[in-house]
Amino acid sequence: MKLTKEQLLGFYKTMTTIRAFEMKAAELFAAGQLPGFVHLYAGEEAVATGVCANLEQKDFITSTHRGHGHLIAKGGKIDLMMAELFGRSTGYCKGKGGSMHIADVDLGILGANGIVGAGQPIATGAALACKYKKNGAVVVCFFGDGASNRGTFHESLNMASIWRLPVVYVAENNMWGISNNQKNHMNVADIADRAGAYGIPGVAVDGNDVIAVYEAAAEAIKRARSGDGPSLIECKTWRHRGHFEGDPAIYKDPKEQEAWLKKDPIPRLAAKIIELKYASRAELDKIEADAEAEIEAAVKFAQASPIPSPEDVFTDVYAE
Amino acid sequence: MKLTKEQLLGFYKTMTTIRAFEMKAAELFAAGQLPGFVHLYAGEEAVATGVCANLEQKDFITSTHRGHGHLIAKGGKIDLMMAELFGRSTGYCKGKGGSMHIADVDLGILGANGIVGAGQPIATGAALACKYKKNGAVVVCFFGDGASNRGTFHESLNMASIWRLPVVYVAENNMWGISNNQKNHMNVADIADRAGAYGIPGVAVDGNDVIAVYEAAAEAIKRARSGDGPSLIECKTWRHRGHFEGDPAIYKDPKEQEAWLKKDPIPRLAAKIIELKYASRAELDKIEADAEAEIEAAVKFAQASPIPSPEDVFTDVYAE
Amino acid sequence: MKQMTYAEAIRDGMRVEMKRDPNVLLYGEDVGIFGGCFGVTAGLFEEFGPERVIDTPISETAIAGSAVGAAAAGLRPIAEIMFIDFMGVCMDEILNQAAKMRYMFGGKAKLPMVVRTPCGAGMSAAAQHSQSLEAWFTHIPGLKVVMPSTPADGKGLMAAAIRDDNPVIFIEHKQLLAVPGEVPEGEYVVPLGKADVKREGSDVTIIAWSWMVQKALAAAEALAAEGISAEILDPRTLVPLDKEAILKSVGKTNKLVIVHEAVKTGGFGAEIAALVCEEGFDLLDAPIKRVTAPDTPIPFAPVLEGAYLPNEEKIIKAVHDLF
Amino acid sequence: MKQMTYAEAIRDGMRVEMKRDPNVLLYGEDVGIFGGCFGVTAGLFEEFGPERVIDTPISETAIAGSAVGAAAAGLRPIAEIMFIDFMGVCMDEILNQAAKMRYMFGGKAKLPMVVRTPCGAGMSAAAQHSQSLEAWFTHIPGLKVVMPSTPADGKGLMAAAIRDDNPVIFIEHKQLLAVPGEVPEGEYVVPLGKADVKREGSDVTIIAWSWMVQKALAAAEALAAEGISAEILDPRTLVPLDKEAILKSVGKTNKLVIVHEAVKTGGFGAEIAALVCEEGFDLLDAPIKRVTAPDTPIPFAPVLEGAYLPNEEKIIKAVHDLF
Ligand SMILES: Cc1ncc(C[n+]2csc(CCOP(=O)(O)OP(=O)(O)O)c2C)c(N)n1
Ligand SMILES: Cc1ncc(C[n+]2csc(CCOP(=O)(O)OP(=O)(O)O)c2C)c(N)n1
Ligand SMILES: [Mg+2]
Ligand SMILES: [Mg+2]
Repeated sequence: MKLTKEQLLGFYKTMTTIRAFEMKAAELFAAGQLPGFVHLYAGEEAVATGVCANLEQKDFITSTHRGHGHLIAKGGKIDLMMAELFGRSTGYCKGKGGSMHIADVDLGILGANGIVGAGQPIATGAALACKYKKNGAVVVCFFGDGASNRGTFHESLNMASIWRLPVVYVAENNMWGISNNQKNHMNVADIADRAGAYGIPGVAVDGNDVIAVYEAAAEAIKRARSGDGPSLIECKTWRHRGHFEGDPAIYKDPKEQEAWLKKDPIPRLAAKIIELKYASRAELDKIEADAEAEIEAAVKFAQASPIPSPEDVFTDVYAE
Repeated sequence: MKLTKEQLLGFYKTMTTIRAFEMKAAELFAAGQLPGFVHLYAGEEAVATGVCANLEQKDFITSTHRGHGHLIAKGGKIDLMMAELFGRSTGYCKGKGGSMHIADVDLGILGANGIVGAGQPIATGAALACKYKKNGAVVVCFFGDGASNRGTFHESLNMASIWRLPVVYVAENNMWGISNNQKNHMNVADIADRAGAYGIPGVAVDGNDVIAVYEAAAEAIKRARSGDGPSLIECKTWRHRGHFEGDPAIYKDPKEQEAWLKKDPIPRLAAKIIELKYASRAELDKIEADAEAEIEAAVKFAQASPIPSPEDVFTDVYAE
Repeated sequence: MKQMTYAEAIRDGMRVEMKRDPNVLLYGEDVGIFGGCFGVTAGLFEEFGPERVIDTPISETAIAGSAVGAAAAGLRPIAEIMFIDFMGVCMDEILNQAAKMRYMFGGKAKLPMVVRTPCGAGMSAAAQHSQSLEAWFTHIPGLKVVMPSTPADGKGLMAAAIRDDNPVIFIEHKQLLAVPGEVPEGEYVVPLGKADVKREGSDVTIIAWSWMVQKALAAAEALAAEGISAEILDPRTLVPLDKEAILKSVGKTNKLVIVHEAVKTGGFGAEIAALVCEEGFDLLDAPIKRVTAPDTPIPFAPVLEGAYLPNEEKIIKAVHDLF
Repeated sequence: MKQMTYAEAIRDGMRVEMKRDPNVLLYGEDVGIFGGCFGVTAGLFEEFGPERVIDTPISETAIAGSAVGAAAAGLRPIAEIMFIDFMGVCMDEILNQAAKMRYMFGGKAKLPMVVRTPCGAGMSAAAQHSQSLEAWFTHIPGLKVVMPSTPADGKGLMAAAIRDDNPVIFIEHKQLLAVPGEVPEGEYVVPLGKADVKREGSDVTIIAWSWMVQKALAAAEALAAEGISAEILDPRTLVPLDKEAILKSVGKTNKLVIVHEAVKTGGFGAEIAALVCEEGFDLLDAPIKRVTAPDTPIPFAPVLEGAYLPNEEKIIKAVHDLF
């Protein structure tokens, strides 16, 4: 599969935007400006980016507690996301959800989710709706290696398989569920191999190579869209930071951390782009700088936004 | 593996006892003598028999809603079982449990269970206890093809695998979860293949061949007992009757039913025994007649037993 | 009006709504040709076909969770959980997804979904197939909780539940399924949140729902013979709860007995008692009595289950205690 | 006596019991070298090793279900569920297995197991990480439900929970973890089922548990300044519930305010109100007030969460309403 200049530069823009968002969130959290739990996607940008580049607006995703990257890659609005992190009433959830619950149903983003694995059946149900409505839409379900051990994984993949639902399950294997390493939480090297239990295709790819992710996702999404049912894609990656901000991640081997930092997906893509002569280093720097500027603007927007008023507690419980 | 005469005749006795118990229960249910739900094991006797023949008293099993066969095979007392079906105070559960909750913890029988799949984590935990206590005991977990789709299956097998627990998961694939055929509830031919998702051995055997079951179980139980961790055994079988008594099973293809009735595990074993000249037809008939007599005696015991008194409702909620 | 059983009426409610709105579909274990464990969905598979009446694997977590996803993506699913006892298997989906999604998203999602499930004892199905767990769902803001006691209410509340844009837990009582009654034909909607006086009275208010309405009505008959006039109030939906109707009735009778089949501690009867004690204290001239199951699991043997269940005599006794 | 935080005291309770009985072991997500999401188990892995302090996969169903099996097979497991909000994932194991096994088996099983789990809001953790779900567990006969409010109670009740032969749901409040207090050293057991008067008073009884005891004590201070003497009663265990202590205190003050952090409808406050209204009606000279969270999911933004939570002012206002 030959990717165009526009595609690769688009990936670069998305990935640097996610990175800039996350590093800013880290900084703001450390400065005590963001309440609650904040789980960052830094290091894993290639996954959301490569997958979501295959999606249209009508398609759906379900995300996780580590959701900023998915949301940005699916087209989520940076300023509304940032305002939500700050708990402002201009935020995506009017300050009611916070980082773990950002959603944009109109963009097909069925929410970050604070419950590990909960997105799996939700994605399955959204795929049932797509199939039933015959609207050509597909669903992508993101989740972690840890979530691959939840019962929801099993029930969802089985259900999607027997009903041939248009859904792609994307296991983001960053090798950790908080402090628990994959080698202690499962006895198989590749989560992708679990696809065999459901009679669906499963493939493991280098999750730090956005092109590999894009290609695997393209195939799976095409399969889903053409009515040939679900797939499982495992993307091997690494989270650069602690589980949540504030976690010093003492359980990580510093050597392994260092080795993975060298596999950072962003410089890797930059090198590829430069090699292909799609852009110069300076042009890439400009993309990064623009991303940072967009994030700065979002922070300004958030900080200038009103905080909710106490009575807002009572609204939005029920639809009329 | 060469099985002795005693072994095969022992299997025959167990299987005919189970069958006699079940046919009597069917008769009693039809006559309105047994309250509640009654799920019969007729046709599947080779599974419990072949597996449990490898177990010692200290070993544990978890059973299902279709539990009579497992309980008998693990040494459960027929009269106490029958009295429980009648809801008498001499029953295993003093009439509080009924068919779906018979247990004998002293015999390692951790209960029939009305919740499909619930035995899977319970067995896993019992195996953790066995491993921790280093008492050489193992655990066998029985469950159906339908239960293989529950999240408990996934979480339990994964946990047992990473902790190398002494447990054998026995999937009794009778091809139906109530009215839902395996081809509609899973997209793989062999449940045994799901073992690969956990890095444990999985094998599918003819569940109507008690010797095949015995041998597969022997290997898996040996593995468990020697500290080499869990296995999954799938036994392909067929329930002769409806899901529960009273179910006319209209969803079954009569031809398929007929074909399976021909594969009845009891005549098959009889033929084998006769072929090996371990016993004559008349001797086998005697075993059967003895089994039937034992069941009759159990029915008499049950019918002569007192019904519980209303105040018994309040006891046994908490241990002191 | 047509004579129908409770089961037929609920089915009719589903059928009419499925005809009315192609986005309504029904799925669960054995809801297809088997017609559901208790026959409530019988015939719907034949009528609407396998795309709209779908048998699922034994995967309650995925059933409930997928209903959330399907509803968020534009359908109006009806998911059946075969026994309310199995709701424990999918409580996370109910508690943390269905009930909270709209709020967490700042009001930007609608979840028009119904979870149908049968409750109740009385058939010697023992501790894991006989429970009444409605109180749990009332303690989860974001859900509505419906418990019809008659065929007509079953049909009309089902229609309302399907049309509602929120997740509704619709609890059918196994002992009522075969009970007949007059039911309006065609489209028929009973609004959620409106209690129904099932019998007028002036001396004592008995609040009961689901199967217990029948027990309360029987008790009221017997009490009438002794000269005690009992008003039977059926809230029909526990959430939203018709507080006005409750306070109005207690204001009239000044005495309250609450009857439910669930175990006593933490049952929804406590909520009603607390409500009346908080907002209608001056209306009361006697303690509020609760007639409920005891705090034990549900036993198997008929004699034990009989002793366990609330019944006419226990209700009468509670009323007598107030006079 | 030693100065310890609530988290340290609970840990000490576990440590002492683990030393005392080799059959006690602890497992859950990240309870090992990570020390638990809130640090409560810190150091236990180092002290007792990987056979007794075990990190699990993210599999709450298997965690709770395996605790049932381990207990039935002779261990005394302590299973940690990282947030009470995740109990929905393993409710079947709690509801249908742990709570009922003994009864269903006719009294022939013992399940000495503790499920530890943190509850509560106050850290902007939003709707899925902040709940107070104790009422559910009180509605399941066969369970005991423990909610300590002080370090000493945390230690002593933990010991009692571990020694108890029944499944115990042990609920720790996140906002209390860092709160210090005097704690007896070595073996120390606070029996389950005994309420504690946290402050004596004569004008009004305030029943509160867990974090809300602190709020109630603060309110009592302020009320004392106005001349209202509030008695603060902490039930400490909701099941078994110390009814005598409750009726005794209400008998003294004739006024009752109940404070809990859970949402109002179906909260355990309703059970206490219903109990007093049923068994202590004549003791009351005013309505029973409940100070609780509103019937909404828990919002994220600090200002919203602040508005959501019960606090000193809301308690004081409720008390004022009674005078
Ligand atoms: C059902 C459930 N169990 C536990 C948690 C606590 N928790 C939050 S994130 C997390 C680790 C998730 O690991 P993984 O799925 O690999 O995702 P990652 O954090 O690595 O992106 C855990 C245990 C939760 N939120 N939900
Ligand atoms: C969690 C749960 N879901 C559904 C049921 C209802 N139910 C009882 S048995 C059964 C079918 C079980 O099929 P399988 O596991 O194959 O066992 P079999 O009956 O064939 O022995 C179902 C759906 C249940 N008891 N528990
Ligand atoms: Mg991970
Ligand atoms: Mg089966």
